Amino acid sequence: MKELKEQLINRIKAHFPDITVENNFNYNRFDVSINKESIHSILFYLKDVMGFKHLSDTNCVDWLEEGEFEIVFIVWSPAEKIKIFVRTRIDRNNPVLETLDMIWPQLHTYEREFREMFGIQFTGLEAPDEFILEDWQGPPPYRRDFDTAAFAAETFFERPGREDAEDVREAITKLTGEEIPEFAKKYSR
Amino acid sequence: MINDKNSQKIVDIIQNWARQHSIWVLAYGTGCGAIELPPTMTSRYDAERLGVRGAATPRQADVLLITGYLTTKTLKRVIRVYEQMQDPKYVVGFGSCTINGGMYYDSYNTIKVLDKYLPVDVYINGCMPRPEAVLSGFAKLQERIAEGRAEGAKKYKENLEWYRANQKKIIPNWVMPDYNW
Amino acid sequence: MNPVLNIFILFLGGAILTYFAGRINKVLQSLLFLASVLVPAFLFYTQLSIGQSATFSVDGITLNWSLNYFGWLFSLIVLGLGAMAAIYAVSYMKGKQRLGTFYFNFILSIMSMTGILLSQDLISFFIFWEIMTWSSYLMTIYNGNKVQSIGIKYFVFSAIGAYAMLMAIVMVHSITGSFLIKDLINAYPTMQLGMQIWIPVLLLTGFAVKAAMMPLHVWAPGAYSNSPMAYTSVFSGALSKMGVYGMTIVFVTLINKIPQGIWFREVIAWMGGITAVIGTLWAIKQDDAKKLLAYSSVAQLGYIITGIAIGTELALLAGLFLAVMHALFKGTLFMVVGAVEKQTGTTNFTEVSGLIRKMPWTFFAALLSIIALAGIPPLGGFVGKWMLYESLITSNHYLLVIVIFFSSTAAFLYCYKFLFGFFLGQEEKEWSHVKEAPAAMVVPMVILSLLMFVLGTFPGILLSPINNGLQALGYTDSYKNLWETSVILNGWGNHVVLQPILYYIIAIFLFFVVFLTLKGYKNTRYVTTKDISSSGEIPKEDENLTFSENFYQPFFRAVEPVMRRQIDKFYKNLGEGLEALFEFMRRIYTGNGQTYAIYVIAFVVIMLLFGNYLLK
Amino acid sequence: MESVLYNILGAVATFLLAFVVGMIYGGLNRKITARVQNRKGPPFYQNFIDAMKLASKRSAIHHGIMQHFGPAFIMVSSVMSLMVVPVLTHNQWFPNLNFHGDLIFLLYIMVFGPLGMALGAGQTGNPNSAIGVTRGLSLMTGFEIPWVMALVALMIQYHTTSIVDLMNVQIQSGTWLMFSSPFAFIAAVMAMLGMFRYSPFDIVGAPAELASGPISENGGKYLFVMMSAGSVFAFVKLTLYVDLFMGGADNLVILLVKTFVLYLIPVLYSLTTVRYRTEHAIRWFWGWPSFFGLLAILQAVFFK
Amino acid sequence: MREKETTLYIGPQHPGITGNMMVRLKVTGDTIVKATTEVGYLHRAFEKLQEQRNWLQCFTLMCRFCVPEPDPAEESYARAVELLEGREVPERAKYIRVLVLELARLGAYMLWYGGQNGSLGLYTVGQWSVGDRNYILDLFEELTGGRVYHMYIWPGGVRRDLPKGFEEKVLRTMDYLENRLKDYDDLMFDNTIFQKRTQGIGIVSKEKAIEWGVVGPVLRGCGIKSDIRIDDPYEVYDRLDFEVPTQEGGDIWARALVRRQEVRQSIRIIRQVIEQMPSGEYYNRIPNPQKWALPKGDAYARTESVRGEVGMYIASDGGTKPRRTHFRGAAYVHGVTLLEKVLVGANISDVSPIMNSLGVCPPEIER
Repeated sequence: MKELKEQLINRIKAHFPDITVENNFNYNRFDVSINKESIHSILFYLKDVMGFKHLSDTNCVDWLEEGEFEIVFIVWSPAEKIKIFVRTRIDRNNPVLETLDMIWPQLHTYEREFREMFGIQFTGLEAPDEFILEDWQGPPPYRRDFDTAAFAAETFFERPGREDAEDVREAITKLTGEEIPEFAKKYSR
Repeated sequence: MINDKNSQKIVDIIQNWARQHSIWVLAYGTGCGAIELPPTMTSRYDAERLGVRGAATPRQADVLLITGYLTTKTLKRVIRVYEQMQDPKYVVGFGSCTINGGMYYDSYNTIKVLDKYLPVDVYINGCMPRPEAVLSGFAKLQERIAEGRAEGAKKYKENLEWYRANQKKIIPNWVMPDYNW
Repeated sequence: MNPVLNIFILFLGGAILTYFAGRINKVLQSLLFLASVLVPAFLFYTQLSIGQSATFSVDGITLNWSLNYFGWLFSLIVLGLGAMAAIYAVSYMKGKQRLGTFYFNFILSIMSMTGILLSQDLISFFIFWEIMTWSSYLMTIYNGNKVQSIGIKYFVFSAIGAYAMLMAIVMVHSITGSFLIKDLINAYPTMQLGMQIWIPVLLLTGFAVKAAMMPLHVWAPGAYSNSPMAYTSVFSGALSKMGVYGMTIVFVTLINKIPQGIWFREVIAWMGGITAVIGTLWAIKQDDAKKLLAYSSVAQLGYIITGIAIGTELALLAGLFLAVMHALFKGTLFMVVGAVEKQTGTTNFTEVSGLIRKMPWTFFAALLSIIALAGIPPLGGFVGKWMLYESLITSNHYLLVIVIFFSSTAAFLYCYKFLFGFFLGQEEKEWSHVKEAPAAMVVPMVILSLLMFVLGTFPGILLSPINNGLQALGYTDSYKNLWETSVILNGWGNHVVLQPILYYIIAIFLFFVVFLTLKGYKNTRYVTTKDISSSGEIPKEDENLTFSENFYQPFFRAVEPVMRRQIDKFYKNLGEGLEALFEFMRRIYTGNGQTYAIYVIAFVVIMLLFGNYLLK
Repeated sequence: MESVLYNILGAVATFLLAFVVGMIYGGLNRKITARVQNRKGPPFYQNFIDAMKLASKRSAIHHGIMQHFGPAFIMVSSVMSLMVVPVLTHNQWFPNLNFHGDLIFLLYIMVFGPLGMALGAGQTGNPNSAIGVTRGLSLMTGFEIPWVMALVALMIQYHTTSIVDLMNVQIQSGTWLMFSSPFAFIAAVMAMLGMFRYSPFDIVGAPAELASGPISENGGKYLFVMMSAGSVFAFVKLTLYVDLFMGGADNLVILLVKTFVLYLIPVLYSLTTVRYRTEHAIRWFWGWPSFFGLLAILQAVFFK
Repeated sequence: MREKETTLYIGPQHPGITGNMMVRLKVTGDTIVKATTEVGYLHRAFEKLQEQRNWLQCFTLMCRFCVPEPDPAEESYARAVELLEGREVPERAKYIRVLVLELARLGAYMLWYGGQNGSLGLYTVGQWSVGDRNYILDLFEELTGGRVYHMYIWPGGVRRDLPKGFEEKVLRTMDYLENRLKDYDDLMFDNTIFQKRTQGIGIVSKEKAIEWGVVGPVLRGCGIKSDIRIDDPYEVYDRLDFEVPTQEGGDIWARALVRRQEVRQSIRIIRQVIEQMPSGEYYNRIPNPQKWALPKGDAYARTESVRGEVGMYIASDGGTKPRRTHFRGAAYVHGVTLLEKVLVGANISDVSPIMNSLGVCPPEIER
């Protein structure tokens, strides 16, 4: 498998010399990092020339500290049985990328989601603004600087918990006189 | 001669008996709890023997089952559907998520306490509630109907403003026709 | 002076006066128009008695006008519907151009139809027939240039019919030496076989064109839908009945008298049945109300023709009863379409919906007419259809009854489409300004629909004049007194009292309606059509929730493999052929009067030569 | 005067009988279905409870006058056809308005209700209702053909258009028409599958496709009236078949046995089949059932 | 001006929809001109919530991704964590995982029998199969304590060892189910109306299937032999003997036939697993979850579910909580891209059968 991976990496490198390759995995995977300008051409190349027909998954990771979004395309070749992680990074403050849905139609859906959840603008993406959320007014929720717990506490009602630490079964016994069943006794405090 | 009050009482008892034994559940799987409804309706548990059966549209349904967590987007539809149902109508909260948010207590998109938005008649707890729990929930609802205590719709009508304020708080774009009876 | 002549003079004078009155005052013109339709109609029923006649002799040709019971029966259609349509027309035509032409032709049509009913000789019959054709032709092209080809289609078919008729008249004259219908009837059984066949065939061709029988119906949808609706209700309601009138006379007095007539009867009856099926299928397909009604007229005339062609007593009664009912409901329905067109500006089902709360009276009229059309008791259409089925079954037309029944079941489809398309469905904002039609339009519609209700519940009222009319044609009726209590005779000799049944329906209906209204309305609540259970979703503003396009797609998917051979191949080829013919005709018809004249003369010469050949 | 009163009382009794029997048959249908599906199922009187509950709903909405009257139309149609169909042979307690030609009358009065309901469904403005109605009307053009063929065959064979006459024929000859005119019976039973609208012909209110079709917007009292009318209508259809093909019934027990056996045909067939699409259903009716109808007519014409 | 086509909503409140989602149809007649999937009714923001929880707490959320068949998500997560950390899994745990996965697959297929037949109006088979599914859920209950949510396959192995006598119970259940399957087939596949309703409906062509990224039984229904259990084998699938059924045609019928075969293959796998089950540890213990940090990096593990490929992507920044997790459900492609395209030109009555046949599971799409 190692030779096969080397062979594939060399083929990619021949076309895209400026990529960074990470190949220290002991299973059928290697990573390719590329700048955002070449992402279209490498994906086209992988799909049409090298037979990586299947787009397994696409991800966006918010690296807040580094001020960048990392977009990962996981492509799979049914013939070689290898998956490649193609990574690219875009600026977090100006997240713009050209749409990729002409390569795989399902990327259309992914891009709509990223636009909504991370605020990444895909130029040329023709779709309604709303995909999953409706009437959302806050910041894109999947960004790491959005605090969901605080938002939820502020927006939604909360049912108050019990203030005492009394055992429920004992409380029931006290109220109704119902016996604690035998099997439940061992859980009582 | 029977006086009006007594005859009304008898009529109420008969009507409540009918309502109790004929519960048509709206076919709306709002959350993951809907997965335990097919087993509830099929051979081992067979809810139909209690008079529980599905109804396709809100106009015909008696019970709105909120099967689990409610996202804000679904809440809007649920309110719409609830208001289209015919009085008397009942809401059954299904699963922990409807009671206190369950495991999505910190999610920005799910409500935590259902009875602030809709009048809940019966809660069924558990994640997820087993078919036995669902049946016991229905049994509890039947009990309440028979006693004439399942009057969520009346409560909703009386406290409409309060419910509306709560609903509008999380649904900013309110385009629904008004509840006008 | 002779009252017969009076009526014609009043009609003609009224027409001319109305035409010119438009230059003085529009209101005066409308009043004159109304007067010149209503006054002669009034005189017709008050001054004329049965048997009253007027005779002229010009150059040895005798023109004989007289009223008999059969003509009187059809005069009910012509003058009754004509009067209603006239009242409607005044309001409908308000604000339109070339009112003079419209009114003139309208009155002329009524006059010519009255004339046809009074004519007892073939010459005056033919003259009035031509006046009728021309006036209706001018109405067809009333709406402007784009309908020229439709007008020409109508004109050509009418011309074919007219010349066929003319040739028959020439043949009759050459044999009997007289133009009187009476003489023809008397001489017919003794004619040679060729004449016995050709005279009815040629006459029937002429009548079948007006009655829009397949395959001569091609003109009808276009002409019906392109005339002004106020006229179309007369066009489809009364004018097409002139074909039925003629056909009835031909069948009863000529064909039934010879033993070979059975072949005629079978062929024409089947043609009527096929006309009904094809007309119905095409009507279901239409998205435009006018077209739908036009094809439906074709289909309904199919039933009537079948009934008349079968020729048993019950069948004739059924055919004539249906003819009167058709005049009523189709007249009303075209008026309904006119009202909708006037108020909304469109007659397309895909564009307009939910008018029921805006135009309740129009809907009421449409509902009653549609129930009558569909043949659902207790309205009139049922009695007619019931008699038709009885007569078909008892006269051993087993397959024809299936055909007719299929067409009448399929008719429910377009009936529902008509009501749904205009009045039901979503109430759109776009049509929120629509108001009920003016009273002058609503009143005739409602009167006609109530009339349908009355005739449906008390069919005896109509059956006795029909019976009288048939007697006038020579039918001997031994059950005369039974008609008064609306007892219908089944072909196997069973006596039926239908009227109480219809009472029962009305009683039960009222009981439940009143019960539900009193009991149920209290706790119910009206909601708008936007508040529907659309799967919990809230429809957006621009989304169309009315189902109106391709309304019966599954039905046509089912019909397609069954009917493709029969309809598409034959009908389409025929249609294409005819279209090509008209294209060719249009080349000939350059719009130059001389070419028309040449064409007409050539046609006459050919016909005469052909007729000459036949006479030898 | 006395006879009028007698007749009215009899009509009410007939109506009550039809209502009760129709409702119980509906409940038994649910019970049988449940048993086939390995379930206990609801009690046989479940439909009464459902009806009572629907009737006691406190509110009901309508979208206008046609929707308000839609259920009334169905009720009128059901009751009217019930009045025409003889329930028992020669029983004064169940009078009927029998007359010559009532078979044709029935064909039309049976359509009256569905068409009225279709108007009500149309007024709701719900697209599901309208689509359901178009499907229902299209389906009607399907099953009416074999049904009419069967009826025409009976009419021409026995020279009558009256139900009572046909019953008398069977009483006199001692053979049921289902044996003497087997093809007509087969065609009619096949048409009955469509009339009952159970699977595979439940295309009008197919839940997975159109929610519940024309009755999508009807709830509470309206649904109650519709349900009652439907039950009466089911009884009418079954009784008509018994009258026409199975020799009628002398007393109630025989009537119930015969109708129930007949009712089992659509019920059991429905349990094993997938729903047709509209065009498939129409085409099916124009296929074998119509062929049997044609055979029935041929039999009636040539082997009288 | 209103649109020409009628708008029809299938869902969210509709008996024919496979969960809480909506398909907006534009129809003319009963032919669909345009279909738009709308999702988001079930969006709970799992991926956001998992960033707030530590690596073990995340595991409890996993089974909630898709309710009909929750185990592939657990499996994917466990394996992704193991890949990232390099943690070994005991042999017995691997076999138990396969057993659980296949049982879950069987359960989901039983539910599919119900859904597919319910959408076509054949409720009898649905009632039978959903009733029989309870026997599988009973097994799960005994093994894991939960009927639907198992929370059983976790990083390092499985949560609990097999109870005593469990293997025999599984085998008995399999015998029972195998007998029942014959009854289902009699009613379903031998039914001419079923064939009429499914053949030639909802066609996905071979080329389009590859282009659109279709996976699982839908792809196998187009005649392409593709199964992650074979292509990218995990756990002990490479040691088991089973077949991957394929069918030509790409319509509902072909997919139904594929699934019919797969149920039998699942039973076959379960029998083999029980036979080969080794003894030993079932769990490679993880450190204190509060302090359990994973190395920086990312990993992606995928599993074959009834709907096709599901996968879990995790990215770690070296802390005790994930930087990002992402669940790739098969329905993400099937429910949006594919459904919208397949529905164009279809009949209204085929919407629900097509959705059931494509295996659209909305919680996978919006998570």
